[in-house]
Amino acid sequence: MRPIPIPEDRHFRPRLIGYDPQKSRPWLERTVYAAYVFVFWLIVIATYAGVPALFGALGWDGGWGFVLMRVLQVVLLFLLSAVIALLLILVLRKYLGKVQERFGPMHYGPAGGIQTVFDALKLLAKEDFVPAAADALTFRLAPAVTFVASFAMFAVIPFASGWVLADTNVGLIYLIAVSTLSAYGVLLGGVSSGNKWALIGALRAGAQMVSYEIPLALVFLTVAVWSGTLRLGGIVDAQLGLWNFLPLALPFVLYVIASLAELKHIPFDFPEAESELIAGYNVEYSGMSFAFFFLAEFVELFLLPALIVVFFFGGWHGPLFGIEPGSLAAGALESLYFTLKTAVWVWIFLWIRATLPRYRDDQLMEFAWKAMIPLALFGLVLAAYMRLIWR
Amino acid sequence: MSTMNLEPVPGRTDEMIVNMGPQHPATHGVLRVVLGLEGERITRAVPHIGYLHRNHEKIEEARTYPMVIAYTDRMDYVSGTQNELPFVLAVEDMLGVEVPDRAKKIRTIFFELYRLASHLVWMGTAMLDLGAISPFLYTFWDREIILGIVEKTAGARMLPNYYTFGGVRRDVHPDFFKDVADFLDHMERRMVDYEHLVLESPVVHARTKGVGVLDQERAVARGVSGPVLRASGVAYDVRKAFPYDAYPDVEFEIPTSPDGDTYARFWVRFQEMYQSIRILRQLLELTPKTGPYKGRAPARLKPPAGERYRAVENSRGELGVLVVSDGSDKPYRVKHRGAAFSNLQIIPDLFVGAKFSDAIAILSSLDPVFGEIDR
Amino acid sequence: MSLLQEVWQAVKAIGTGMATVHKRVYEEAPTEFYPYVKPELPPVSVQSLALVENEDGSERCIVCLQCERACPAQVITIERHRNPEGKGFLIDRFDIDLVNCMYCAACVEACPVSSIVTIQDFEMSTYDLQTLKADIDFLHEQARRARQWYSPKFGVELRTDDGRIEKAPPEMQPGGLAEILKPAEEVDS
Amino acid sequence: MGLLGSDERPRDVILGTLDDLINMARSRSMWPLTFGIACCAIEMMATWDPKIDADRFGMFFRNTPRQADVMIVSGTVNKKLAKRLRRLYDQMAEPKWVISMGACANQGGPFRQGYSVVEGVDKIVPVDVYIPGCPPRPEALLQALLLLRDKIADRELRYKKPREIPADYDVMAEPGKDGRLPVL
Repeated sequence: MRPIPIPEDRHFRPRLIGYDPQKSRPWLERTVYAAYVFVFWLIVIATYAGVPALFGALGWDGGWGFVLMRVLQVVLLFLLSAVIALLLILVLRKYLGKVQERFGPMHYGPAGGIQTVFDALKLLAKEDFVPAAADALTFRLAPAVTFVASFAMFAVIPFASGWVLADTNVGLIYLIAVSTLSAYGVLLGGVSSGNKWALIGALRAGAQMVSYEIPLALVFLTVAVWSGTLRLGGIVDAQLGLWNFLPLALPFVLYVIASLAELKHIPFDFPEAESELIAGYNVEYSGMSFAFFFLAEFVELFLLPALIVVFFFGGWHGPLFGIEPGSLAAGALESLYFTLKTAVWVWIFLWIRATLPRYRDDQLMEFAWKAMIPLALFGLVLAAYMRLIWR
Repeated sequence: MSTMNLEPVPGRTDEMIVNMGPQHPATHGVLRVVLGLEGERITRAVPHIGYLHRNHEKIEEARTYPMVIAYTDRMDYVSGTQNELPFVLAVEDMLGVEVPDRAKKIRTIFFELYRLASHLVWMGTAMLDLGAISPFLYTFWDREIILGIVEKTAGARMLPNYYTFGGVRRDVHPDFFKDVADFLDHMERRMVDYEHLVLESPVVHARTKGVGVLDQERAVARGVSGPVLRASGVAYDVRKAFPYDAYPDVEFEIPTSPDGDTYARFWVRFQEMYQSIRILRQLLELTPKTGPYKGRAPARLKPPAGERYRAVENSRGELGVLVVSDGSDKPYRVKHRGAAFSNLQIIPDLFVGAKFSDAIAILSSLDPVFGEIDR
Repeated sequence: MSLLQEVWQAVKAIGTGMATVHKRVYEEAPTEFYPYVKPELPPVSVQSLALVENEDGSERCIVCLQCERACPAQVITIERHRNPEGKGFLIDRFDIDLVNCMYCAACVEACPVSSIVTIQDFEMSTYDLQTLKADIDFLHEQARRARQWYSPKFGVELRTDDGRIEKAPPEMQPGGLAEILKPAEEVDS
Repeated sequence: MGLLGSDERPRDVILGTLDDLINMARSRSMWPLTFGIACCAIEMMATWDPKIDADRFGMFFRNTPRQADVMIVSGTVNKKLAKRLRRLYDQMAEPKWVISMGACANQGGPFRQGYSVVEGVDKIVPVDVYIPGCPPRPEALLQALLLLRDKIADRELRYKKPREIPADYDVMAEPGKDGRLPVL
């Protein structure tokens, strides 16, 4: 009786590459997130403290030197938005994985930490396609418009006391103007694609914009009335004793709902409505153009929670442990507080995204016109009276 | 106007003809619906089928009787063994095969397990169509448990080719009854979560209540069956009307709803899942642990010439089969009556006048499966 | 009042839904880590087909053509000739077209000597379809590599480490419950 | 052959490394197209469920062909569907890959004798990886996706002209009068 030889494997087997993949390691994941946040923090410090200090030391803080400084700061902020997008996409996928009893990206890089970098590189190298039916110039321009509109909001966001690019006294009005622009990018992209689904998505975006922008502006007005200033730094400073979300509870709730709509975020993601319009306004976009829409979406997912923190949760305020306000250390600490408060709100938005289905588009409009606008007006009047009585 | 192709109406500029499918995330396969859209409102709708036509009935005429069972599996591919049963019952009737009691009960357990699996897939995909991501993943994990139980006994996950003339192909795995009991405990816990995520969600209420109302008369006239019919208030269920296998031995109710809207169809499917759990609990008590699993079928399967129609209530409604025999070992004709096919006929009725988003919700509440529709 | 109640109900329902979703963060994920950990499939699982030889290396198949006749997808091709020394037949060709096979295990049901069996090797993806046109050597190789297989006649069989073939314990067999429960019944009576 | 290896053309150190990086990124970020056809589509969805979770490898579905990298042909393709399938493939942006899932897509499977079924999707689009099975397990699909990953990462000739694509229009129903595919 001869022993039966076990033959060589004739099948193809995938390579087992990956970084000790057989269990989830929460500490490693947290380290990855912390590393991203640390890079984010460093860039913020470099932008708002490092670059001005450098230029001040060189004596270049006037004329063209000032312009150069601002350019450098904007470049750093662009880097910052890339870090934000890479981190938030990773966190979104990991968090969705967690609540769905699975893992999300975990094999490429430590705990899947560089998955989104691979995604970005791939999109960079993918064919960027302009359909024959599209209006080429507008089609190319639309992602840039969307991205620039959300990126321009960085100008007035105060990361710490005095850490803001343009500490203008019309910050709120600037925000209203700029945040509306991102819907224009969506409109342009959808209409110029030459695709019916994209057209429907663009029309939905337009209809959605005219309904939620009004309560949003009314809430801005309420905050301005309550704080007595249009400057974002002033709004934060006015909250030293009491964070605004308590006295302005009603505008706060309305603001959260309206920012969900502005983000095109579930339950109001009608322009993109994956299961209805295939991909909505970006149905014809591929490669880098699509990546810019993606980038804009996730930069907004950072900026709108950041505005919630600025308006209602005391911005950068937090215990300073005796550090002298205005110093570099205080600024660094304050910007960290700001980042962490924003992170909580980003998490709440992601949580909503993981749970809720989508409303119908006319239901948002009905809600906005019939409930949100009257309530926002009521909140405005109430805030004005409260200010008259208490301040 | 031709019924097949939607031509733009001359002089009408406010209507846009949109082609939904065959590749569209919400069409559950390869349905194509040509829609006339006036803004968001649907003015005309023409469904096109046939993108998955693979000549089931013709191929089955060229196969012997046992071979046909393997092909019937591939029709309603979400409900697995449920498709095999009407054909098996019809041929058993023609041959006069005696089926042991235990075999009947095992068959019914599998039947109800697949009903749960199918409704879970429906729930996940319907919620995905409405925009919620998480329920899809939860339901697919529960379905994996069912498929694991099935695979342990039947040898395949989705299309097991398990029923045979006179019973089932092989006896159950020793862990089978314990696995099913464990799964039912698990499922009862999960149903509470699904109630929270689906039936009680205000967003689902807003999207589905009063949307796509199918009244009782039209439901009967269009020949729909299954949960879609019962959601319109007609208490017709083949399991009660023409009982087969072990259904006479178990107690269960037929949930009906008078509303006929999309939410009612959601609700009825939910209640059916509770009834399936109830039936399975009873069957676990009733089924003997050991015993015969297969009756004595003749070695050469040549039913006498004649014809036979048998129907079962599968996850989508009345699934029937007409077998015509000419006395040879191959069927002369096999005609399937698919529930999903009949249910799909109400698409133009319900779509016209609805919003485009509503159309997605209506389509997901019909739960079509294109293997069975196109055959 | 009723409007306020409605709003409260909606807020409560959304909160309950969000809590339901968040609860999962604390539960253990059932993920299997497939390419790093191979799933343990039940022994009756039909993932591929194989042709088992006897322990001494002789052919188990008697070339009766039952499997070829039973196959619904008609993927089995067998050619044979009469054994010149002794009775029975010898195999000239035994091909299974695993590309078109529908994995219904009808051939396994039909086999009178349990030569053709189902195995659990599902990792058959390939860059080239020709690797899936299984000839008799391929089918033998599949069987030699397999640790367990199933056929209705002999039930689940295991290959031990020293190359012998033995019947699996009743816990793995379909219908093994009868054997497991029998001693208990005897104790009762 | 020394430092340069046995390649036909000498490898550029900088561009070669960049190519490696891009191929690595492409292989690790394959987004399939949501295109379920038949039975295999259910198992395709199950590949993303908690038990298998192909998202671990950075793969998730994109609904529009423009943004997808991999087309998983999951089911029987008949002559009515063939031209739509081809059109979807043409709509995908380069680079793109195709996985043929299941017996029907590979060669028609149990339905290959039917009058309407295309015997093998490789008559319409170029296929990179084939999966046998009816339907294949989710693990088998994941294996095929990982084989495709290895294939992309290993591609020796980094830049080459678009692949020659066999377009067997005979298998599709009725091309137009000019011999080209009808536009939907």
